[in-house]
Amino acid sequence: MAVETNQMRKFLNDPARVVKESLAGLAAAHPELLRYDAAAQIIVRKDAPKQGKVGLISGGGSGHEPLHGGFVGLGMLDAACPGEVFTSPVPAQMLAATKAVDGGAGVVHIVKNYTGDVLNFKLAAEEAADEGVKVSSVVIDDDVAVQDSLYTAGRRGVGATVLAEKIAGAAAEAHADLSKVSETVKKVNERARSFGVALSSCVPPASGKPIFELPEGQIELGIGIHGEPGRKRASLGSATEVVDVMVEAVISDLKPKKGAKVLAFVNGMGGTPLLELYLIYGEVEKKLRAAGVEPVRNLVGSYITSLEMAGASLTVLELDEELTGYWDAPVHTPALRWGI
Amino acid sequence: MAVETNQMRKFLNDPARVVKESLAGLAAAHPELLRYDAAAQIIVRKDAPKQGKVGLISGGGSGHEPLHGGFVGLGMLDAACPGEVFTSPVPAQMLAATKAVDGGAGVVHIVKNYTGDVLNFKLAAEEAADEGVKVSSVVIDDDVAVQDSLYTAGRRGVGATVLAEKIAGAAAEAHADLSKVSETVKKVNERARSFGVALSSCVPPASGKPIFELPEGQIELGIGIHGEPGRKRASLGSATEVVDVMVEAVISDLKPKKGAKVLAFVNGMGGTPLLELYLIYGEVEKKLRAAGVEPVRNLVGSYITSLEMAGASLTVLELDEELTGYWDAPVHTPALRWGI
Amino acid sequence: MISERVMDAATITSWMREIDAVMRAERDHLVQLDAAIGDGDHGTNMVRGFEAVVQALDADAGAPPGKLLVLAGRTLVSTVGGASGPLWGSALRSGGRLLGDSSTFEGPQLVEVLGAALASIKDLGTAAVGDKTMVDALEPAVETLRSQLREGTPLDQALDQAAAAAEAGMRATIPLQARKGRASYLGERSVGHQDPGATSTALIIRALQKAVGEGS
Amino acid sequence: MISERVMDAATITSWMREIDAVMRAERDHLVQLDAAIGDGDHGTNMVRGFEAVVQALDADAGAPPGKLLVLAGRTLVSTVGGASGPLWGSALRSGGRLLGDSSTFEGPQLVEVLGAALASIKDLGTAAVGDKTMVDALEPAVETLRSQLREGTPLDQALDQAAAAAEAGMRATIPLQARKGRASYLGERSVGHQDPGATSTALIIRALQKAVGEGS
Ligand SMILES: Nc1ncnc2c1ncn2[C@@H]1O[C@H](COP(=O)(O)OP(=O)(O)O)[C@@H](O)[C@H]1O
Ligand SMILES: Nc1ncnc2c1ncn2[C@@H]1O[C@H](COP(=O)(O)OP(=O)(O)O)[C@@H](O)[C@H]1O
Ligand SMILES: [Mg+2]
Ligand SMILES: [Mg+2]
Ligand SMILES: [Mg+2]
Ligand SMILES: [Mg+2]
Repeated sequence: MAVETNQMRKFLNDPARVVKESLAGLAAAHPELLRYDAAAQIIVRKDAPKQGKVGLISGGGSGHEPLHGGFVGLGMLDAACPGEVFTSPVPAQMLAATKAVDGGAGVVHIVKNYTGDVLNFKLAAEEAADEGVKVSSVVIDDDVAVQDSLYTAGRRGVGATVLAEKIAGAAAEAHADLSKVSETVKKVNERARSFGVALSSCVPPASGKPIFELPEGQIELGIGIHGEPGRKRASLGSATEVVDVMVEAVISDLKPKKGAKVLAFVNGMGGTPLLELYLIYGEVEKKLRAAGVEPVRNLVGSYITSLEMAGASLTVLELDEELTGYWDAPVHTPALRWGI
Repeated sequence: MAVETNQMRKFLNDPARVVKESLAGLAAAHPELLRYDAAAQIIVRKDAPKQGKVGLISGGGSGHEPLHGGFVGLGMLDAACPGEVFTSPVPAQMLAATKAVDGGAGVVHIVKNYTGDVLNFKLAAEEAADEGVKVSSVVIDDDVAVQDSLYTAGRRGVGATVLAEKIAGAAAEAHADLSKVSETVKKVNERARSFGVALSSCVPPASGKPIFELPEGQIELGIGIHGEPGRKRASLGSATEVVDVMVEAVISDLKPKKGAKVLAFVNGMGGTPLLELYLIYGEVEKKLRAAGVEPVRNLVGSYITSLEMAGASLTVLELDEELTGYWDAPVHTPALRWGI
Repeated sequence: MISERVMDAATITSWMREIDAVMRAERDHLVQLDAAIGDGDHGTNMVRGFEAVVQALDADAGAPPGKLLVLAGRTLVSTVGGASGPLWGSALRSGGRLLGDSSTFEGPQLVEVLGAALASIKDLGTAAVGDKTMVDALEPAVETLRSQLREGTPLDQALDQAAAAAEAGMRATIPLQARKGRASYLGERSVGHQDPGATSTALIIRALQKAVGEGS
Repeated sequence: MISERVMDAATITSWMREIDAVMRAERDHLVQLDAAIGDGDHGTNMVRGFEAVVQALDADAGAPPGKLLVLAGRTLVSTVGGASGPLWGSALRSGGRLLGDSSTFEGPQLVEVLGAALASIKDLGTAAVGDKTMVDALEPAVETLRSQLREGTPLDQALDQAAAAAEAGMRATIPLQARKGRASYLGERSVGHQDPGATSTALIIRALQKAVGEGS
């Protein structure tokens, strides 16, 4: 094989091109669903813009796959703006995506609450407005690990982003108007909370080095989705103990009403196999019932990741009839598909 | 957290119970599709046995999730027999599964070609016959990395297993008879070839140690799905070079006819993120076209894994109208779903 | 005369107990050997199997030796999985069937029992000596025991030599390239490693010598 | 008198070139700082941005300094992403707008340019001194330059002191707990680390001093 060898445990050609090459592969695999606009570096739903339908776009750094590109398609996103790995995309991408999906009914921007994402989407929304496109931006901030206070940039947007994209996507597909679709994103964000833990760091292709060193037998509690360390480090206990921490953190903050029906989303960070994710789900399900809520819907798998980080996050969404109906509505994207 | 800490980067309670706890979680997450018979340690389709329908079961060591339990459901498997991690299940499990899914039309056993799986399924088939159940066993051996000769146990069963379970599952759902369903499994096996590579080893929960040490910058070529080293080790080149090796190995052995329509399955071994799998698919797609075949269907993701091993495999299936029709038929399982 | 040492159910029970003890002791070593050319589970597989065998026999005390062997074999088949489970499981089953209901047996029958075990392993696994499997340890053990007893060597000495032959066969697997089982997938890379199944087989024969020795 | 040093488009171009050079040189250091309390991309972000700025300016030679600054800002916004892109991008854009079409400018206007840059960063990012951000380096630099020039210090000496003030502000971020940006997610764990954005900001001011010095 090559003389000049790749020192990462990764399949890459040029670290500077990994995002572009991956997007090209995504489009090659799903031509029936989406296209890749390489010039603008955006993934666009094949049949966009749909006249009269509210456009739904999101975006953020890459390295969280399938988020966001893998959620472009029927009943979910109309376009995704992927930045470099763990780096917010730029306003030009968001503006191009906004124009590509505007069917005259306006466009909703789903923005994860990171300073970079927020600032870049803000500049993009201003430019879009200058160009006469109605844009409504909603910030997702569901991570209970971060106190929302004057002393932080506010809570991070994590797992609830996936749920908001699915649910608001269903609303948009049902021809809800601009304010209804953005209200739906807000509603999901208000009724969802998340908490994540890591058992390893991950290696961004650009640096080729782990973002931090986590010795075996240790766990990072309260991580985000950028391979960053968490709020604190502890010694790793049993899965039951870890799930106790996750459920307690989420439920004590969400404060669902007794007997509430919830959606439980057990998400893998990329390097934790399904064998363990289902083991975790089994524990989560028991503990949620013990906490007096009823998991009537669930999602188990690696949907919002930090490259190959070993870890998991729990998101709990308090459902109502409307949200349940939108969740169950047909979706057809590379990463989520049902009802069609 | 716990005083006595877990030295693996894994979410576990007791390594001896990881499989059972994971299966319980799978069943808790998908009660509409399947049930877990803890006594027999098998996963059974919820509505089994279906009178008049051929039963389709498979099984093997655990650690390959979603295979096989994640493929139990409508249009795919009727039951799965999960052994301990990387250890074949025992005949008692296979016998229980066979009886649980026999709707009077007989049962097909899909057996990956590993000595342990083959011998245990053989004993189970004998016992089932003694009990009057018609059983037809088909062995999958699609791995081109192993020469099939007097000097080996024959080719391993890898990626083609997933395709055979989907395609034969559709045939069984369409009420094909016992010989037709087992012929369909054979047909997939004959028309499919696979080749896998690894960029890391993996850590079985029982031993807590990596099966082998692979330094960064090295690649194992011709691996199976049990975290074992491959046929040879080389220095890791670019993704393009690795894909060249995979496509060449598969195509030169499959020898598809010019212009053949194929299904290209890019599978992750568990620890390789989707970002890279799609990058690989982009390369595979170009090279297959260059090799004169047309990828008209594809599957990209981690479907037959080695715990958290970093690596990927390529499976190419030469399609015809019948196989394409069965592939496109509705499927509803935890890991594969479309058309419903 | 020692060579007329009479064996019974207790011999089988203590043989299985000896195996259980030595498999626990050698578990990690067997795992390492299997990790090198297999999938790293042979030690756990054997421990899981023989733990279950010992439990099963305790539950079924008082049965004749043949029945105990059949029970041990069935237990291995239903608890081990992997390649070694059906192979050793069928081996003990056919060995046991051969003893029927007789409550005691002597050296010559022991040879037949081990011969039947070897035959069923070769029949099921289609391996021959030189393929780098458990057969490389078991076949020389059986032949040595048979010839030694024919020459009138006392049973425990004959068993000692059979165990030594198994250990020699085990070591002889090191330079071989595997032709059966997972190790065969490695091609030349299997050369230079001792076969885990041959290793556990040598332990099983040594355990037999101990069990028979104790009883006399 | 040196303090009447007149600057022009060439000053802006060489400033951007100096920044490009120093960001490449400090890239890994900035990555390490960001890896400790952020996400490890600040070095790559700044390099990607200022490489693009230098290319853009080469393409647009001959434009007045204000236009070049606006172009540099737009280029940062459209290439960097992350938090630093919009922040430094808007900063240079508003600094540039302030110069309008005039082909030259002097010390007092330079102060206004940097003041406008600081103002737009604070406006967009809502950070104040002490929040452990680039503001901790930029604000003291601007104030020092303003006061020094008011006291009649020659421009290049004043810039030298401004850069020193930025470096002091950069070091002063070490003991702080971050209140803005990713580092704030770490809570107390952000204490003891130097802020990457404050570090690149100090490099940017030092580069300005170099660029102005060269020209004189
Ligand atoms: N066809 C065969 N015939 C005889 N023995 C075999 C055969 N295949 C494998 N073995 C033995 O089985 C051993 C491996 O057993 P084990 O690790 O428990 O099962 P698995 O290979 O399924 O993980 C090998 O070391 C070898 O001695
Ligand atoms: N709200 C803010 N106001 C001013 N500067 C900020 C703010 N948030 C972050 N920064 C600066 O940005 C730097 C990080 O930039 P960079 O790593 O390029 O972006 P990102 O954090 O999106 O990865 C921080 O070190 C800090 O100095
Ligand atoms: Mg970033
Ligand atoms: Mg095994
Ligand atoms: Mg083994
Ligand atoms: Mg950063």
